[in-house]
Amino acid sequence: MLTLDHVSKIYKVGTFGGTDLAAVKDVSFSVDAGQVVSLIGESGSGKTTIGRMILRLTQATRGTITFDGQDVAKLPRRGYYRLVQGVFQDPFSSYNPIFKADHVFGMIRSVYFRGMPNAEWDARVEAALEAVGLDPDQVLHKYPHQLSGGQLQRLLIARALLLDIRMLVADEIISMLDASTRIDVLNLLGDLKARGLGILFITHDLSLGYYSSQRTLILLRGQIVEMGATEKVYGNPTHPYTKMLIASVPLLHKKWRQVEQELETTAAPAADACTYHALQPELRGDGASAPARPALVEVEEDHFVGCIRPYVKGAC
Amino acid sequence: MRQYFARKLAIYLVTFFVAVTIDWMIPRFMPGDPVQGMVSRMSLEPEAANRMMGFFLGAFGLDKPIWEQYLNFWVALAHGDLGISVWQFPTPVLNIILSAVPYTLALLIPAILLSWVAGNQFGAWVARRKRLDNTVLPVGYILTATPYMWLGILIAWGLGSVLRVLPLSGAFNYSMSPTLTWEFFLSVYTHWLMPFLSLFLVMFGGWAIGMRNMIIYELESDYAHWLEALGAPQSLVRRYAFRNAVLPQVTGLALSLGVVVAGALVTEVVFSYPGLGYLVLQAIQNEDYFLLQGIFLFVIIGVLVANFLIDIAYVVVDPRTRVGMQGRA
Amino acid sequence: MSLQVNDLRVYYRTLAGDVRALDGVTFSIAEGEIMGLAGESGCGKSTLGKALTHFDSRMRYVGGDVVLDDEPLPIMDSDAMDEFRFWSVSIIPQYAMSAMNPTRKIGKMIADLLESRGEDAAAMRPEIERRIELVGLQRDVLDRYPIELSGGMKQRVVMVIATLLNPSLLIADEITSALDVSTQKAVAETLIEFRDRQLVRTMIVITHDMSILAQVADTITVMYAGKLAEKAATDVIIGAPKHPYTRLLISSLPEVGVRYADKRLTGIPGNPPQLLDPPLGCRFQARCPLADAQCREEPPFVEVEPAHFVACWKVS
Amino acid sequence: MSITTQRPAPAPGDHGEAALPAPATAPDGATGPGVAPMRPRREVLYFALRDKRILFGAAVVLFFLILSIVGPVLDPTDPTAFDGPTGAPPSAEFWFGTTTFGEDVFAQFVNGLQATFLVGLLGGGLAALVGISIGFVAGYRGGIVDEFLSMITNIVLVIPTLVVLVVIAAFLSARGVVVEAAFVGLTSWPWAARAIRSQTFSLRAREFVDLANMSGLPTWKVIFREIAPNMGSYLFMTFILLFGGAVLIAATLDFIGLGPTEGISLGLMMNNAVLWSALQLGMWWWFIPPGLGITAIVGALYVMNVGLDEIFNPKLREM
Repeated sequence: MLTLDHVSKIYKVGTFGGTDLAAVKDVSFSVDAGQVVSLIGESGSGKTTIGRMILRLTQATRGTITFDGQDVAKLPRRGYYRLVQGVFQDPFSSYNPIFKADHVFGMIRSVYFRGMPNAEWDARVEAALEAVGLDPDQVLHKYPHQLSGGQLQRLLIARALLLDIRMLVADEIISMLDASTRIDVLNLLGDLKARGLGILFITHDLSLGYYSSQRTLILLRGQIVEMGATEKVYGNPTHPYTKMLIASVPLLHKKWRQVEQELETTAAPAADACTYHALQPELRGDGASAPARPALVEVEEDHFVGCIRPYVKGAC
Repeated sequence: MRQYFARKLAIYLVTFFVAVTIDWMIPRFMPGDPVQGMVSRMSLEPEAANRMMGFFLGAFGLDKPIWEQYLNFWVALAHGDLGISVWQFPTPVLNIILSAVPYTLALLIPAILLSWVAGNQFGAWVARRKRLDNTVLPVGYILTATPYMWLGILIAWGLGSVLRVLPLSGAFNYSMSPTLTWEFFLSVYTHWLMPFLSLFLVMFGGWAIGMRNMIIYELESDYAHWLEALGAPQSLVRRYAFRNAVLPQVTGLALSLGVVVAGALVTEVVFSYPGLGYLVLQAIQNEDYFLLQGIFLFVIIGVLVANFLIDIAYVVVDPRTRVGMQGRA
Repeated sequence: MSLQVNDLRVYYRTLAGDVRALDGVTFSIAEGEIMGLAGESGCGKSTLGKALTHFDSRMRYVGGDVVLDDEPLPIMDSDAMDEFRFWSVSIIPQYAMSAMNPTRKIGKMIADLLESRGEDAAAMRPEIERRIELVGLQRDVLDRYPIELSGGMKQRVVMVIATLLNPSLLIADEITSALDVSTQKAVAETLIEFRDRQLVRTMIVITHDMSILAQVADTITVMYAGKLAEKAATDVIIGAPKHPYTRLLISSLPEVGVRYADKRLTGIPGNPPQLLDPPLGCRFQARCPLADAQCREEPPFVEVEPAHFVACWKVS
Repeated sequence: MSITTQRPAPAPGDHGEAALPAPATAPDGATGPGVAPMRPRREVLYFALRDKRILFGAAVVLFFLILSIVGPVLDPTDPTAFDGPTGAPPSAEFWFGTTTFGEDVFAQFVNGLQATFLVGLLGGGLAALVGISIGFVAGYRGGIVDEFLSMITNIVLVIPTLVVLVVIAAFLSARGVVVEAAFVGLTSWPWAARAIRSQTFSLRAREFVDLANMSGLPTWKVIFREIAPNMGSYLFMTFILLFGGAVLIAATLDFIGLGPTEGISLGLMMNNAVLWSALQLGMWWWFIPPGLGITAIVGALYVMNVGLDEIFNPKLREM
C-alpha cells in the first residue's frame, strides 16, 4: 500500500545552508493494509523525519514515496490526507489551546464535509468516538486542558477515522501518556489494524514495538540496519546495534546483566563476523571497497540486516 | 568564526549601499519635483530663482542620464566630496560636518557607555527586590517614555533658567576663544553637562528596565534554581544571572544606536550645542540640502561602524556564539 | 534509619486554592538503600523531591517533619536548609539538560559553586576529574561549555556535581526520561555504582518508569494522588504487589515478550482525582475494582508484612 | 519571551528562541503554557482587572484620549489664531496660558493630542501591519524567503531611520499628519518583524500546525486561524509599543520643524517654545504641557505593557 523507495532527507544547515546533514539515508520499506510496522530508533535516528515525509509535512530530498503505486508528492493534498493521517507525540501541543478540543473535528468538516447536514455529521463523529472508546458527552465541547492526555490522543485518532483513512502514522503517540492509560491507546492501534488499516508505529520503546507490531525496522542515524518480522528481529537480533538496544531495554522481570548474558550465548552468528560481508564476499577486504551504505541482506526468511560495522572503515 | 564575520560584514555593506542609494534617490524621486519646491520656498526674485534652479540642476547632475548621476554620486563620495554648503557658501560640506562631529561624539559616547553600565547595574540591583521594584521602577518607565527634547527642556529650564547654575546654550562661553586654559575647560564642561545629563537619564531608564526584566528571567531559569537547590548563595546566582542578562543588553545596545543618535540630535537642538543635530536644524532652516544629505551619510556610517564593533564585542562576551561557530555544538 | 519522613504535607498555591500535592506522606529509607518513587504525572512524586531540597515559589509547607541521620531537616526554612544542601541533601533535577549555566565552562562553574560553599575547589580538582572519569567521560569536559555536551553527557556531569560532597541523601528526579535507551542504561547503572562506592549513602530515584526502578532500586514506593499507596522491596512490588493500584499498574505494562496478538493488556480506566479538592477516604476508590463503602474512610499506610507497607482496606 | 519596554524596544526575537519555555517532556512536568502562554480568558481578565499598572495605564491613556476629543469642543479656539494676550500665564480664561504670539496653549494642547493619537494609531498600526506580515511570512515559510526578509529587516533595523525621515521630510513641500504617520510606520517595523518571526517560528513547530496542515487547510488559513490567535496577546503588546514609538518619533520630527506643515502638534509646540525662547523667558506653561502629554501617554502605555507582560508570562509574576 505505502512504499518508500530509496528515500533520503538532507537538511541544509550552517551559514547560507553550506553544510549538508543527512537525517534519512536511502530508506526503503513498505506498509501493507492490516499491518502494524514499528519503526524503532533513538533520538536523531530520523524516525520522525520519515513519518513527516510520509505525511507530506516535509519533502524527501531523494527517492519516492508511493501510495497504491502513485507518487505521494504528486497526489492532490486534500485527496491524500483523506487516506493517510498522523498522530503525534505530544497530545497537548497537538491541540490549539485557544480552541476547544473538537476544533480538530471542525477543521476536517470545514474542508471535507462542508455540505454535510448536522445530523449526519454528528452521527459520523459519534461513530468515530465510539471506535476509539470515548464518550461524546465527556469529550466534546471541552478545552484541551480539561481532558487527559489519553483522551486527547484518542480524539486525534477519532479525527483521523472521520476521513475513512487507510493508513495511520503514529509517532510516539503514547510516550507522554501515563502508564495506567497508555496501554489502552496502544491497544487501539491493534483494533485499527483489525479494521484493515496500515499503521506505521514510530517509537523508541522496544517493548511497545514488540507488543503491537508485525514487522520491525531498526533505524540508526538515518539508516535501516535491521528489519523483518518482529519475532525474528527480537528473537534473533543480528546487528550489534539491535542487540545493544535490546540489551538496554529495562525489563520488569529480568535484570540487564541477565539479558546481556543471554544475548551473547543465543544470538547467532558470532558478533565478530560481519554477516553482511560474509554474504557478499566480493566486497570484503580493504576499507576502500567496503560500501559506505551497504544494502540490507536477507539473513533468514523475512529478516534483513545491514553491515554490522557500517561505521568502522575496513573493519570487515 | 570567519564565516560569521563575513556574513555580518556583507549585511553591513549591503546596508551601506542601500542607505547611500536612498540618500541619492530622495531628491530625485520625491513627488512634486523637490528641487523646484526648494527653490520656490527660498522666495527669491524670479531671476535669482532661475539661476538657483540652474545651479541645483548642475550640482545634482540632473541633466545627465540617471545611471551616470548615480555613478557620479558614488565617485564623489569615494573622494569625500559631499558637495558645497549653501548655508556657509562656499565651505565644503565635509569640513562643516567634521567640525561638528567631535561635539556630537563627546555627548554620545559618554552618555551611551555610562548609561548602559549604570542602567544595567541599577536594573540588576532592583530586580526581585520588591519594594524597590514597585517604587523606583515606575520612574524608569517614565524616563524611557520621555521624549529626549522634553527632558532636555526641563533640565535646561530648571538648572539653566530658574536656578541659573549652568549655562543654557552653546558648547562654551562665546566670549572665550578655544585655548588650553582651565577656565576654558571648565566652560566646556559646564556647557556639556546638561545635554549629557538629559541624554544619560532617558537611556538610563531604558537600560535599567531592560536589565530588570532580563534578570528576573534569568533568576527563574533552571540553572539558577539548581544552584539554589545546592545551597549556593544569592551572590553567586545573581552574578551568573547578571552575566547572562547582559548579553541581550549588548544586542539591545546595537539596536538602539539609531534612536539614541536621533535623541542626541534633538538634545543638541534644545541646548544649541554645535554638534550634528544643531547642524541638521541649520541645514533645514537654511534649506541646505547638501549639508543635510552629508550629515545623513555621516550618521549612517557612524552607526554601521558602531554596530559592527558591538557585533565583534558580542562574540567575545558570549561563549555560545564562539562554540556554535566552530561547529562543535 | 537514614531518612525518616513523617506525615509530610506540602501544597501548591493556585488561584483556585491549594493543590494538595503531598498530603501526609510517611516513610523511611535505610542506610545504603536506593528507594524508587513511582507514580503517574501529578501524583506528587516530584513535589516530594523538591520539598526535601528546595521549595519552589508556589510550594507551601503545611506540616510534617523530616529527619536525616537523626538530625531534623528544617525544610520549611530555606536559610537553615542551606546548611544541609549539597553537603547532606542533594538533587539531580528533572531539568538536568538545562541545569548548568550556559555561559560558564563546566569546570569553572563547579569551582564557583564549591568556593561559594566554602570548599577548596583547587584541592578538589583531582577528585572531580576522577569522578568525571568514573562516569565514563573525558576530563576535558570540564573545559567545555554545557552546549558542547550531549544529553547523556550533561546528565552524567550533573550527577557528578550533585554528589561531589558525598551527600547522605541524593534525589534523582526523572533523570532517565529524556534519554535514549542506551544512555538510560548507562546513567542508571552509574547510580548504582555511586551507591556501591558509597559516594552517596541513600537515594530516592523518582521516575514514572517502573521498569527502570526494577533495574536500579532496592525498594519501590508507589504514590497515588498525593499519598503513598505501597512500599516494599523491588521484587515484591514487581512480583507480588498488594495494593490494587500497584497491581493494575504492573499488569498494564508491556515488555519485550508480551504481544498484543497473544495477550491483550488493559489499562486502568478513569483518571486520577483533582488534588484541589480530593475525595474523602481512599483516593483510588473511583478507579478501584475492589472499592466499597469502607473506602470512604482513609486507609492507613501500614506494615502488612515485614518491610511491606500498604494503604488499602482490602489488604490485610 | 517578554517584550521589554526598553526603548527602542530591543527585538526580543534576538534571544527569544533560546528563552522560550520548552514544552514539558517529562510526564510529571507541568504542561507549561509554551510559546505564547495561552491561558483561559477569564484568568487573564481576572489578573488584568487586579493589576494596578494595567488599570492605571488604561486610565491615563483614556483620560488623554477623551480630552483630545472633548477638548476642542470645550475650547473651540483656533489653536493657531493670534488673538489672545501675549505670553500670559495660565488663567481662568486661558487655562494653559498663551504663547508669545497670543495663541491659546490649551487649544494647541488638545489639538496636538489629537494629532498625537492619530500618528500613534496610524503609524503604529501601519508598522504593526508591516511587521506582523513580514514576521509571519518569514517565520512560517522559513528557508530562502526567510533569509531574504530577514536581510531586509536587518537593513532597516540598522539604518537610523529618523535621519532618513529627516531627509525625506525636508524634501517634502507639503506634509500632513497622515503622510508623517505613513513614513513613521514604514520605518519603525523591523524589531516587531523580528520578534514576531521568532514567535511564529516556534509556534510553527508545534504539532497543532501540522494537524491543521493535515486537515487540508490552505497556508493563509493556517497562519491566520491557527497561529495568529495564539499570539493575540503578543501582537497586542507589539502594537502598544509601536504606538508609543510612533508618537515619540513623530514628536522628534515635529520638534526639528519637519512635522505637519498645517495644524499643530505637541512636538511643534515644543519646537516653537524653544525657538521663541520660552526657556529664557520662563514661560513654563508653553513647553510643559506638550512634553507632559507625550510622556504620560507613552509612559502609561509602557506601564500597561509591563502589566500585560506579567499576565501573559507567569514567569515574570511574583507569587
